[in-house]
Amino acid sequence: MKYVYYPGCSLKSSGKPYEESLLEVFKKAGVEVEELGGWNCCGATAYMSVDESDAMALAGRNLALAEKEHPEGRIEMIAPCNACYLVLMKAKKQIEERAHLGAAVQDAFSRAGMTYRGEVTIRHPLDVLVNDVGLDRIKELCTRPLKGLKVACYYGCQIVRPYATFDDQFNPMTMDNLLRAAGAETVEWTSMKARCCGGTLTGTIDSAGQRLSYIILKEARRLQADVVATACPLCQFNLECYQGSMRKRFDDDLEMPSLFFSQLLGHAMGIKRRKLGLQDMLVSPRKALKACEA
Amino acid sequence: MDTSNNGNKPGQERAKVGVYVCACGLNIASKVHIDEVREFAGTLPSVGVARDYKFMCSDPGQELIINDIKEHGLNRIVVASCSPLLHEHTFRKACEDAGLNPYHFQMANIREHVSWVTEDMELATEKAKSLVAAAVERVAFHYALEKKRVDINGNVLVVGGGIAGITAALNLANAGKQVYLVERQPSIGGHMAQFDKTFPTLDCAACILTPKMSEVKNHPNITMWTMSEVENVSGYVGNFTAKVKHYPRYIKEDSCVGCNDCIDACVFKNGKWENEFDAGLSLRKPVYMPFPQATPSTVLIDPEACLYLMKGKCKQTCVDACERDAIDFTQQVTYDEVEVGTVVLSTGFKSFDPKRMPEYAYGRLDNVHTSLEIERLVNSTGPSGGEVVLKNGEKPKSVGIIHCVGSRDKRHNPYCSSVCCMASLKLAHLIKERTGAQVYNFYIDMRTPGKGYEEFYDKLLGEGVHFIRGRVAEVTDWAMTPEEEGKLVIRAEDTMIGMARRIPVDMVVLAVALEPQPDHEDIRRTFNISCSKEGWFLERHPKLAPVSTFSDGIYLAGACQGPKDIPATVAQAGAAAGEALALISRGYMEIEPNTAWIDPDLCSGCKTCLPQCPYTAITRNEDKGVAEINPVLCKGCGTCVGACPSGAAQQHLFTDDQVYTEIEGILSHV
Amino acid sequence: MSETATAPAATGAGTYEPRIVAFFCNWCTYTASDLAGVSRLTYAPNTRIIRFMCSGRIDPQFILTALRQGADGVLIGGCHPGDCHYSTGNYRALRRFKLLKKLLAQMGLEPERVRLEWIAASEGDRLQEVTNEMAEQLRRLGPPNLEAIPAPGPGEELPGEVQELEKTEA
Amino acid sequence: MKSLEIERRIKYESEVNPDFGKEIASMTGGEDLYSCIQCGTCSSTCPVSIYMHYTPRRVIALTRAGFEDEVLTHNTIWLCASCYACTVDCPKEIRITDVMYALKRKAIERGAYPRRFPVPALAKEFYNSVHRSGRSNEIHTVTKTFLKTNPLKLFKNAAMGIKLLLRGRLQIREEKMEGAPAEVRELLDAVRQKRKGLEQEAAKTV
Amino acid sequence: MSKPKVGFYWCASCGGCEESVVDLAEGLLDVVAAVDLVFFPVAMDFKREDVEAMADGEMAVCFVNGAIRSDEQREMAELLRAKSQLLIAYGSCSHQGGIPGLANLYSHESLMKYVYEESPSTVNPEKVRPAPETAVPEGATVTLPELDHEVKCLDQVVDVDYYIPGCAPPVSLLSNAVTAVLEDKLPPKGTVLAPDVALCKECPRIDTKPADISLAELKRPSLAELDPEICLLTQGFLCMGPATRSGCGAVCMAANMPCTGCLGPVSHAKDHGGAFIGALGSILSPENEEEIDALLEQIPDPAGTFYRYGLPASRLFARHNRATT
Repeated sequence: MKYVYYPGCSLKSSGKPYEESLLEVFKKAGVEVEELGGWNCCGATAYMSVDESDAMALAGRNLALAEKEHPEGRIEMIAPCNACYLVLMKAKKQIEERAHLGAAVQDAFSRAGMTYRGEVTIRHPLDVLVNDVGLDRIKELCTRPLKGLKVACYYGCQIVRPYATFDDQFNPMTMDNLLRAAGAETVEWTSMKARCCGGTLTGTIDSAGQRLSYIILKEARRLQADVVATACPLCQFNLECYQGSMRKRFDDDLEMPSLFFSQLLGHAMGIKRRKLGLQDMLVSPRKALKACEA
Repeated sequence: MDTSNNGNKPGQERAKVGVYVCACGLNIASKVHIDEVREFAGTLPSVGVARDYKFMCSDPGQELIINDIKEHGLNRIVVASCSPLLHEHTFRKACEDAGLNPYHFQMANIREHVSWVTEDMELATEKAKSLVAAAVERVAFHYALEKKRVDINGNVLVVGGGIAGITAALNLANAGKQVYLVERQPSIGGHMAQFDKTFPTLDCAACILTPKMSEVKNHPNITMWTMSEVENVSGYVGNFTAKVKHYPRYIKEDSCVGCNDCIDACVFKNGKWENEFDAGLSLRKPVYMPFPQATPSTVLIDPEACLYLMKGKCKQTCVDACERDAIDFTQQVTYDEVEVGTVVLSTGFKSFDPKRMPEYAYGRLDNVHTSLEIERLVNSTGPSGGEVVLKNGEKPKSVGIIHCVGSRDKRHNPYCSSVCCMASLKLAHLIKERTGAQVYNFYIDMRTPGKGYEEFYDKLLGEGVHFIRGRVAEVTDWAMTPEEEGKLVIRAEDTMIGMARRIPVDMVVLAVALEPQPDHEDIRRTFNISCSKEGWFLERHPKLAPVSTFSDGIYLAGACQGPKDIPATVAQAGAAAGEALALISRGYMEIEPNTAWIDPDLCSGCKTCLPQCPYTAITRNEDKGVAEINPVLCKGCGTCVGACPSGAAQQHLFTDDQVYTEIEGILSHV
Repeated sequence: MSETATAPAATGAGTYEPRIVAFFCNWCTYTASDLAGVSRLTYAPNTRIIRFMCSGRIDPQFILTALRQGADGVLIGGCHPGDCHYSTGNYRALRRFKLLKKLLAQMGLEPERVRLEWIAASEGDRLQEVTNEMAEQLRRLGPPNLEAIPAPGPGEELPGEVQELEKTEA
Repeated sequence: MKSLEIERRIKYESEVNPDFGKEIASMTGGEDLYSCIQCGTCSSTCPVSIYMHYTPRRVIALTRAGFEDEVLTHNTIWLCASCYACTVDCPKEIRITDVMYALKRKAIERGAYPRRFPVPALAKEFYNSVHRSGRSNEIHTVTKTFLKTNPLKLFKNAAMGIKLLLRGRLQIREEKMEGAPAEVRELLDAVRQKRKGLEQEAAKTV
Repeated sequence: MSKPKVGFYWCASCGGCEESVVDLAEGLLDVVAAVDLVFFPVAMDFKREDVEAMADGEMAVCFVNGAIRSDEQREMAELLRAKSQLLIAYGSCSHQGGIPGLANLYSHESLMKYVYEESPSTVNPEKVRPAPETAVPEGATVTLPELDHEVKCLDQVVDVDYYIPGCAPPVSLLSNAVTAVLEDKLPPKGTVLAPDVALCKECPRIDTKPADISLAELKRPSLAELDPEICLLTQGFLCMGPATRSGCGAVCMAANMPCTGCLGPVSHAKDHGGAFIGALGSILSPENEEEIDALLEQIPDPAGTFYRYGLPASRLFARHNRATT
């Protein structure tokens, strides 16, 4: 299995542990990835509020780059960040559906020495691990199962909305199945799984944004989860980094490790902590993971 | 060259055509320049008279035609108005009244096909002209035809034994007709039998339905078949043959008196299988009585549950228990074939499965029920003896009723199911009455168009039932406040106030949509009728023929044609029975004489046409070496005509000449 | 203005408007077009509908004749497979149609010009869609250049002047 | 204690923009604007509607009614976190999130958004950052946004920032794409011009 | 009284039609005895001048075979039309365009290119092509008739009174026609002088054709075994019999070959190919599109199959007078 890897901006900074752990897991699982050369920002949600078509072209450039590197046949591109995942997919859709935009992109790109063939399929790591690698293989690879670890799987919005490409829109299960295969127990919290974490509001309008993250963490605690697992750098950032300010804001002693699902998976596969960026977390998962090793 | 050695057309008497352009009030006139079309028609060589009139279908309109035929000796008539499916017969009749053979008439559809579907008035007028030209050219090649009649067998087949089928069957039987009533379930009664009360009068459903059920059972003119389905239907209006399939009940219907001894004696001491009639809220044994008032009042054995029928091994305590040895494990599927002249379809509806909307947590969280389940709960003969209780046996202190579940929703059913508002109000009343709980109705729009319906709504407002105008986004168990802990939380915007709200309740009722029967496609094909996109059976005309179908002699009653409440269903059932009776008492039906025939001088006996006919109407006369068509068997599809390479096969009303001139007319004038 | 506008704006007289002769069966497609009317679904005014009892009555010679007499396109409408009021007429129509299309293709007639669609009695919107689409396609194609068919032989490129010559000749 | 000052609540027709609804309906996502039945599902499923001046449902009503100022100058559109819950829950399949985007663009285009309000500011900073370096850069974008809107927040989040820096989860140096960001800018300009051209042509032909 | 004057002429044809005249055998002698042959270039030495010398309508009847595809042929057709009371299109080519008519599938240029440059048997390195005018050393200029861009049937260039179909026309049709002329028992003008009923009528195999004929496969004579008894269409061979005029006595079937349609359609069919497609399409068995397409693979050349003798005369594909009908 060979894939083009589109990290997106966050995985190079706040989401570093995501990239580190994910690449390690991929290595174990035999998922060959090669980072897209010369990639640029996907445009994310912010860009679209300024100029939509620009945003689409911006994202589209990455797809064209991939096609330039692989002039033959279909291309599978892995985008681990939910926002990138959605924006790239949206761009693909709009370039193919909106006549004028499509024509403009074709025209401008070809003059820049690129062509847009629409041969790229955008994939999320969860999708790849569950559907391409397969749960049985994952099970085999998990030599250090997460026995007794109670995980609250948090998917975030944009991998299941608005397009339900590889998972159920109202009750996504891929991460649950993945971590169950890794030996963990997952909590039943359908209405939280894809409930908004606040996105960038946690920073801009923190009272509103952080409340949303807090609701999720609180529910996780109520269901006695040891750790929250995420699949998106922004979600993870919100659910972890703002816990300090949440404690003040809501006067609550809340302390809930929030990891990337790939870190837990990597741990179960017996990969060293350091390689998984576990030491770089603000809320240490040490205790939780210790418990399950015992 | 076309004229030189091809098609030499038969000599026609000089056609003198009268053309009548209908304004249809403004329906046509607002989009088509009527006068322009009339003037254009006047310029066509064969046209003797060209007029326009406000409403051609009105008496004065028809008089115009009749007088012109007499005064101007017109021998062909063209009316440009609405669809021939609507008024062709009207104008043919007018021709007849004027002593002209009705088939010397042709219609141009400039309403449904022009004025109603075209934006640009000039282009609409152009289109209307070319259609008129086509009709004028074509009608010249029309010739006199004999009307075709078929006799109507007086027996009627009624499919579906709900309140619709019951009503239709009784009306027909009381009029002295032999009725075959076919019901799939072990008992007739349908959904209505499951209800406790009916809105808005709150009279007991059983009290008004049960007598009708037994009347059906005992009526000398009704043959009632339960656990039966119509497997296929052949023939045509007046002369259908239906093959009815009977599933084994493993009980001799005539012997069983419904004493239920066998049930008590069954080796299973307690019920183990979901009771369909109680919407799965109660459990039954392999041998069971569907419900106390079941008609026929006969038990049955579920072959998927009965030890003996599955494994062939069982003590058969039921057999010993039955004094009338009515139990018969050897029963097999059997068939009956019946001859009927007309059919009433009353196959009803199926309710929406809310599992398709996971946001409402049905099947995931306890105490979330469908409206049908609640109907059983509030029903004194139901699983809880009429008590509305939670899973833990306690009475709910608060209940939320969610309207439009699966209705008015493009992702499921775009239409309004029309009965849910009133049904929800009824349940709200009954729940409040039985439990005193706070009841919240979450609705999008309150729809109470019916006699006494709005008054019923007023009554509930008075009873202190809460009404929140807002569609519910989610039913969840995550709590924001201590009060919400352990409750079902309903999230909705109170759109009247303009704020989001979270209402914690003990029980949620989902007012589920009405949907077509899952096998509506098979039924549709069996009876050769059409369906709407959603799957409701299609009436011949939404206003003028609401119970007829496009297949003569097949009528619709009740919810199989679209969501309906009981009053509307009963009314429609009566109408369907009436239509059938009207046809039967006339004794015959006139059908289009559009049969095909073969010119023996042109036929080479090549046999191409023989396999074309689905009705085996075509045979080959071996002595003459030519094909011949039996006009009685021919249904007039013209497929053999389309296949004949010699032009020897022709179809009345659709001869080659008529079609070619219609094509020419469409293209060569405008 | 929306980029994905499909319904061709009904342009006034003067501009080229293709003429489409439609052969519809009485039970499904003709009824669908009545439904479209009753539901006021406006569509391109280019189609002229001729009613048959069944698509099985439609003789390929009708289609050739319509084209010969100046139709820019022919649309055949029947019941969905399995739904024919006369059980199998629509299958006959389909096979004749396919056979004819193969011939027309060899003759170099654009495939868009002759089209068969299954449209059920309830599918008024489908009818609107199809007629709009076809009208738009034919508008783009322009009038059929019957002089150009039969098509040049397989795989050959005709020099422009020869084509000109062809036109003036015929 | 809320202030009890009174203000006129009536809207005169002369004050509404009758074309506003059509304008928005013609933008991507706006197609089904007019099929809204005001059921409120969007507002109840929306995780931030509780903070909004107008719930999403009301924004749609206001938009259709041509209440342009209300829609563009209030916080609703800027609070939308693009979680798409409304879009997938809407029984009429209205792409509400995209409608919000359309309204945001209109607001920026008209300069109608509240100046010191952080969300649009962030959007712009993000936009600039990407334009400058071809990639977004968290620390720069955030810092600039706060400086423009509410410098205090810088200190509030300083502690967290430092922790992240120490863990290498924040970069002081602006992350740049490999290759010249200028190329990207030119590419976007080219696309934009071509698109505008095509749109104008199309507009002419109808 | 003097014997009626009769002429025979050939345009674009193979000469088979003349053969068919000779096939009258001793019957020919009676004809010759009964008539006065005044123009018959194939058999006797007549020149164009002889015809030009005739008075208009001097010939009682003239039989013209062959299609019209050159200016020379058009001129002769017009000339003969003028000089004869009855002009009879004789044989498939003048009746419907015939085999030469298939040239209409190609452009003039591509035909020339193929014939004079590309055909395997051509050796023509200088790519010489027939020139309309050639200056010869003697100083004079020799002219050649120019090939039209289109092949036409006779009635597409001149008014025709009757048609005798066939490639070549069956002897019986000719002798019947001659008798009819001599005895003045002719049907209305424009009639095709052959039975107006399709070939199956006189085909000896018709009884072997099942009443429920339905073809699951199509075969080609060159690639498959032909049963000498069974109806050929039933066997899956494309026999045009059902759509083609009788009058030939089903000679091809007797030779175990399917009918290729040389007598053209019956008078109630508007288009030979269209009529046959209607019939053939109706008796194929597959119901889903893929299977149908697969089956039709067996018809690589529909035009050549359904219009082998009639392309110029066909309803849609006649190039002649396309605009009008």
